[in-house]
Amino acid sequence: MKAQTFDVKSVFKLGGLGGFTLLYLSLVGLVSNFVTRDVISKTMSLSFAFVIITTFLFGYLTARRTSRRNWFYAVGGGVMSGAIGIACLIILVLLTAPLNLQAVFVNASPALIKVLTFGKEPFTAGLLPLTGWAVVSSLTGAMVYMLPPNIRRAVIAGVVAVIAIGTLAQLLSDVVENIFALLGNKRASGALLKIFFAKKGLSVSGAAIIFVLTILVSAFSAWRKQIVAAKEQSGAAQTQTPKEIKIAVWIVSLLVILLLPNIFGSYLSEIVVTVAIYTLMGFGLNIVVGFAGLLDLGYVAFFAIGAYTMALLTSNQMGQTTELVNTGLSFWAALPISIGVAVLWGIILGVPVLRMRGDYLAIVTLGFGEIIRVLALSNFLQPKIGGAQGILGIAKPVVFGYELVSSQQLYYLVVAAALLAAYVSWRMRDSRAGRSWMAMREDEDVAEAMGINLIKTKLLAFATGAAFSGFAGAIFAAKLGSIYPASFNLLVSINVLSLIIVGGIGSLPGVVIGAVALVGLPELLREFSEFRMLIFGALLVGMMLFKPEGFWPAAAQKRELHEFESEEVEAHPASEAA
Amino acid sequence: MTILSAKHVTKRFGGLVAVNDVSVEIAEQSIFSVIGPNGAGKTTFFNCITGFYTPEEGDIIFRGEHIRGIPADHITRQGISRTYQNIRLFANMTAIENILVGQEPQLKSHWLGAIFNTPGTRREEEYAHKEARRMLRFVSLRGMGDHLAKNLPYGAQRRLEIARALASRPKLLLLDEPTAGMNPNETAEMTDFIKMIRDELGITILLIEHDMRVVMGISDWITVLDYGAKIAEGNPEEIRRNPRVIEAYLGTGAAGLAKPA
Amino acid sequence: MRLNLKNLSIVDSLLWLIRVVVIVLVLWGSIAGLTSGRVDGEGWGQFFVRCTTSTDVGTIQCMGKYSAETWRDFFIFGLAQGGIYALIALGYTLVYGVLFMINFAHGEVFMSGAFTAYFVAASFSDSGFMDQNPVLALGVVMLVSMVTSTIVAVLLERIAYRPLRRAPRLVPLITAIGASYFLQYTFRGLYGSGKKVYPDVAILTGKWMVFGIPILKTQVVVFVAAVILMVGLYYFVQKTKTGKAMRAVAEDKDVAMLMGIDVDRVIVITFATGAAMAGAAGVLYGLLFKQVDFIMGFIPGIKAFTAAVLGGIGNIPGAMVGGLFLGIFESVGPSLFLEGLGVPAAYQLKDVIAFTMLVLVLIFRPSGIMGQNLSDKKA
Amino acid sequence: MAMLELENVHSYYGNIHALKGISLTVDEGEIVTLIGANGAGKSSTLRTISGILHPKRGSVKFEGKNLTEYPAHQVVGLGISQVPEGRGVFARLTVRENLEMGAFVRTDKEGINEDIEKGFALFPRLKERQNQVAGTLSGGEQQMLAMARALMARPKLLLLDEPSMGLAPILVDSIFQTIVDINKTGTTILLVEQNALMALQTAHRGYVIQTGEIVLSDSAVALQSNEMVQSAYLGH
Repeated sequence: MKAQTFDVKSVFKLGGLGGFTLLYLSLVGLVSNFVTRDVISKTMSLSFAFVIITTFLFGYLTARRTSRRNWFYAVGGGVMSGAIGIACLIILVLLTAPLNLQAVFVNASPALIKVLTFGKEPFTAGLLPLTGWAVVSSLTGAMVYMLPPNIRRAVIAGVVAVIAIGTLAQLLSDVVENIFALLGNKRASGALLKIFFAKKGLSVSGAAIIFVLTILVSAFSAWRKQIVAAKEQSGAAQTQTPKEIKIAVWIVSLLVILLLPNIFGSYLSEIVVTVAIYTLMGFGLNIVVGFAGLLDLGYVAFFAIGAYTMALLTSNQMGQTTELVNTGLSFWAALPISIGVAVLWGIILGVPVLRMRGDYLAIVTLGFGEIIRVLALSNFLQPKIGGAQGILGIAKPVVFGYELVSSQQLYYLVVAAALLAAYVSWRMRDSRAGRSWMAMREDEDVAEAMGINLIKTKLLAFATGAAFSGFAGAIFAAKLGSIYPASFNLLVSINVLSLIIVGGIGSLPGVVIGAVALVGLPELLREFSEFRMLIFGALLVGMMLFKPEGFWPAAAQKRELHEFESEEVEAHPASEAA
Repeated sequence: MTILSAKHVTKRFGGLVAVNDVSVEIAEQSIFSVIGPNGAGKTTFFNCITGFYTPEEGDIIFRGEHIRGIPADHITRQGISRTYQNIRLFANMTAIENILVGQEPQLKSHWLGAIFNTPGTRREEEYAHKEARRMLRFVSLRGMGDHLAKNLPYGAQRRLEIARALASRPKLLLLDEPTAGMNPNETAEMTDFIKMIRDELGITILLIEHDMRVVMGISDWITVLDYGAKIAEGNPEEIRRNPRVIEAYLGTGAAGLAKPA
Repeated sequence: MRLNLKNLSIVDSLLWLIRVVVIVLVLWGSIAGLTSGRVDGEGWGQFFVRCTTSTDVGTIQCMGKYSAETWRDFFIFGLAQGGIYALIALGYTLVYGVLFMINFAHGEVFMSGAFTAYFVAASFSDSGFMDQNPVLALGVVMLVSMVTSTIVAVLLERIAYRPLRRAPRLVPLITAIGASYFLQYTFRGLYGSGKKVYPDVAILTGKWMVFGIPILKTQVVVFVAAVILMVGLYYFVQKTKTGKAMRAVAEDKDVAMLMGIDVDRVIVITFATGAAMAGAAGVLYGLLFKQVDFIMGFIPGIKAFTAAVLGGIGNIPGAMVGGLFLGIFESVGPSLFLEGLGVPAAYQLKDVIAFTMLVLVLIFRPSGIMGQNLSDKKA
Repeated sequence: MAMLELENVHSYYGNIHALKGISLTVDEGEIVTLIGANGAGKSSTLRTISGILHPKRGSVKFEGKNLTEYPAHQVVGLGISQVPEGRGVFARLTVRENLEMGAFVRTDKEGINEDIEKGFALFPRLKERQNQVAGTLSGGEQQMLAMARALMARPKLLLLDEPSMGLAPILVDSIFQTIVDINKTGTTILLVEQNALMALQTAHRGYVIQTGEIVLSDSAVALQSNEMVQSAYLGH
């Protein structure tokens, strides 16, 4: 055991790490680029929030490491950690005067200095409030750590809620407005919005209300959990959710799904459609990677093939940009062909890689994806598929004489497709084919020794995956009305793979969650577009380090499904040999 | 009646001859053991029979059919299944799912049937699940069906692996060191269990085993491999007395070795 | 060996078919390309005699639409670019050899060095130091690049890979992909998204006569530097104690530990060595191609990986040979057989050649040109 | 005081409880053998001593030092070498390089060269093949190399994991003879074996291990005549 003294070394280490993080955030541009983006109107910009959150976090971590639940140490650690962290940043600011840092670091700009010094001149004076804020927030972080666990969790939830809602304020206020509009009560919405939202970001009152509400809700749910846990311990039978409630939940979800475009408005619907297209692809790749364990990094190829087939078959401008002629097919006639062609290519590309495993398979499929993209872009195929100019004038789907043009209309088509894919995935997973995939994923040699035909099983996975991807591609082409090779780069493959992993590999709800998290959120945070990939990369690494099983792991779901059988175990205690 | 005969089977890896001109005749419903020191080629010989490797030379005939060079899954469908020296269950699948995979050669339903949930598929699935539970009971794993295979205790994993192999309704079962890592009691139970498989299900058993008590206790016939070649065969009594076997495998004792001071 | 038709499955037949088609396409394309210089009405015999006996190779159009000099230049450029691929490939091969993991972010390690060193090179160039003392200046630039790459790689190993050493193989691969994007966009954030142009070095402009052949000085320097580094690395791995420990760790980590080798340290050294090579390659890339930006690591990274696979991943001389081979193939290939096949703007497809080679090698000879089959060993 | 002392050691591989409270001692100058069935925990015991496996409970003391506090790569420096199961020679390194790796923790170049020569004297076959890669050696030669390599660290205690595994009987005799010779030069030996007969004839004392527990310990002579050992491990 270490001596019960104040661990100065750790404080310096964490303070230094905090400083490094602050420098990183500043130099990479996250601090200087969101000055005008208010989380809480006129009180806290997102730029400043980055600084505060970082010092808060490192204050918290310092306390966790060094306080030993001693308030005195916690205060000391928090203050020191914050001071050390902010010192790094101050050095950066001071260095900008004699050195032209901006020549190398583009973000060591006057804008950054302005944020950090609150626009005060000379900036040495401006650094005082910065230091003050940093130390206070670091200290707060340390104090929060000292709170009892339940309260601590509630407070952190409150902070997270305020920042999250504040960041998405504009969109959320639109949604609220739409909901009230649906209910036909505009005036109420106006009043409500005024309490919570200012012109930019949350209003101060809104922030306070949200903070308090979140704390209350969080505390309540913790309290309920305790009661449930106590009940379980006392041996009470688990309360089954009544059937009526289940039905009600189904009806409400159905209604929400149907009304979503109206609630969300056109901008959010656009995002939902994109998310749904990725979900559709995700279900496909989930079969290939999640079920069958075949790591495919060239999945975008089938998306491209589906899209190009749809484009070639339905474009009304074929004769003009390419040598091919108009076929004049409708979306619905071209759809099965697009899927079929994708499936065909799934098999064609699948055959040569049948003997390949793991990393090698990943790289070969990546190679396939890139080959297809470069070919699509080349002059070589330009006379056929338009080269870099792509293909324009792709037909829109027509339903009962209505042309689905806007995202709010296409929404239904995409969601239906995604639901279909989910259904097929679900049915196949729990069937003989699904078990063969999983066996193959676990141990290919043994699977074969059990009588599974690896060739058929693998090709079925590739083909199903390609079908969903081709489906998604066809819809994508119809949605945009024009396609370009640039839309089919490696990033799409990586995105889809990442979303199924972040959601929980092999898990069907995981695909949806992953798509919302990795496709939806970045779309929502348009201002972040410059930093989207940065956050994406960091998220992937963090996810693999801390939660490699994903947000909704497949195993947990399995346990739920088999609840009944677990009871049997308890009824007949293990009869294996002692 | 011979169920499987291997004739002059030879398998090489580069310069190494792992199995060298081995011939065996396995009688139906017998327990046939292969013994020999580590690296003698016993497991490679198993892999040749199950189609994981294709031997360069020789022939393997199972119930009148030539099976040399046929893909492993086809061989399983013809009625040979196996377990592994270092248990190779599908670790992240449940016990029941492991057995269901083992039933593969018995199942006929098509994936389209699964998607449309046809009555035929449903019936087959129901039957398969029932059979799998029956098999679990047979290997005394009743109630363990929903545990992930990797979470089962060692002995249970061994038995589950046998259950998975039995699920394909084999005529010939290959067991690769089924008692490895077991204490004498567990070993005795396993020995009885192997006998029971043969007696109750009428399945021929081909066994690799190091534990001489198991081998001598239950084998009808024993083949001894050393450096890939067959050096002896016979019934347990003959093997026990065979000088070559004593020299190569059972041990001659340390004649001439000085005791340390 | 007798061919047993019964055993030849559909898959095998298809694979054979692909092989044959590729070989036919390449041969046909090459022949068509090389003989396209035949004048109308000229007989094959005449053509052959004219081309083989003529001494004035520069003017007579024998080999397609290019002169022999052009072919030679293609070849030499291929060597220089291949040297860079080979240097980067060493990093993949070293790490794969030791950890059996594809360090997908290695291309970004390369980029980080090249991108950072640009600022040093630019300031040297602006201050005139580069022209006064070019050797020293370039040495410093290279050192900065190598150190930056090394730091990035060591951090990467420590933060992203080490905790995952016992995780299923998919996990570190995904981590590497994430790290790859993270690094790209970190450097974009730090240095901006624009392309930076490496300064010209006065002593490296123009050509040298090497064995009577005029070659661009940069190409000579790039190639020679690459060869020196590779030989140095080979010596390091073969002869030094640390190098031997690396090979020991590559074979068996537990046994290496029993020998008293600090496996973690050796793995860090492995990453650092590979990164230093990539950093050096970064500066050479700057000299050869002039432009650097945050996204520059991706394509050379994949190409270098191809080179590593081509030579047999895990095999150091293999990586060198694979790099040079790929560099030459990519430089000569489009004009040689793609144009012969009548593909317009064939140079656009040079990446397709590289990727096709990667795919074909992995499908047909995953052990690479000179490696033994690692996947067999692991099975 | 015993040179090596394990007390109530519990080790795990993931969820598998490999060692369930192993206690044993090895005194200086002894040959002690640990016999037991495949998977009984013999190798796990050695791996725990050399630090590759970290015990969850219990103590491992070597010359009074607590081995569990040292990372695996520092254990060699304390004077413990292991010949791993399956020999574990570095197949792609030459014989000489393998020996150099054995002396990794040492820095005295001359001493190392001297010891390499000593190793060659012990196993003349290795000298002939010193520049060959180890993968091309026969099983017996690899075993010799593994033993010579382990001696390169000048260990006080040598751990041998199944040195006779998979070897031709004639080689087994000579390997065990070498073990005795090594012991006579003053190296203490802990020998793990499946070939119980040979092991007990070579060792001074023995322990019998079953499913992670020591079930019997006695002098080697007494164990040879023990009924349970005879029936379970000697095949009488």
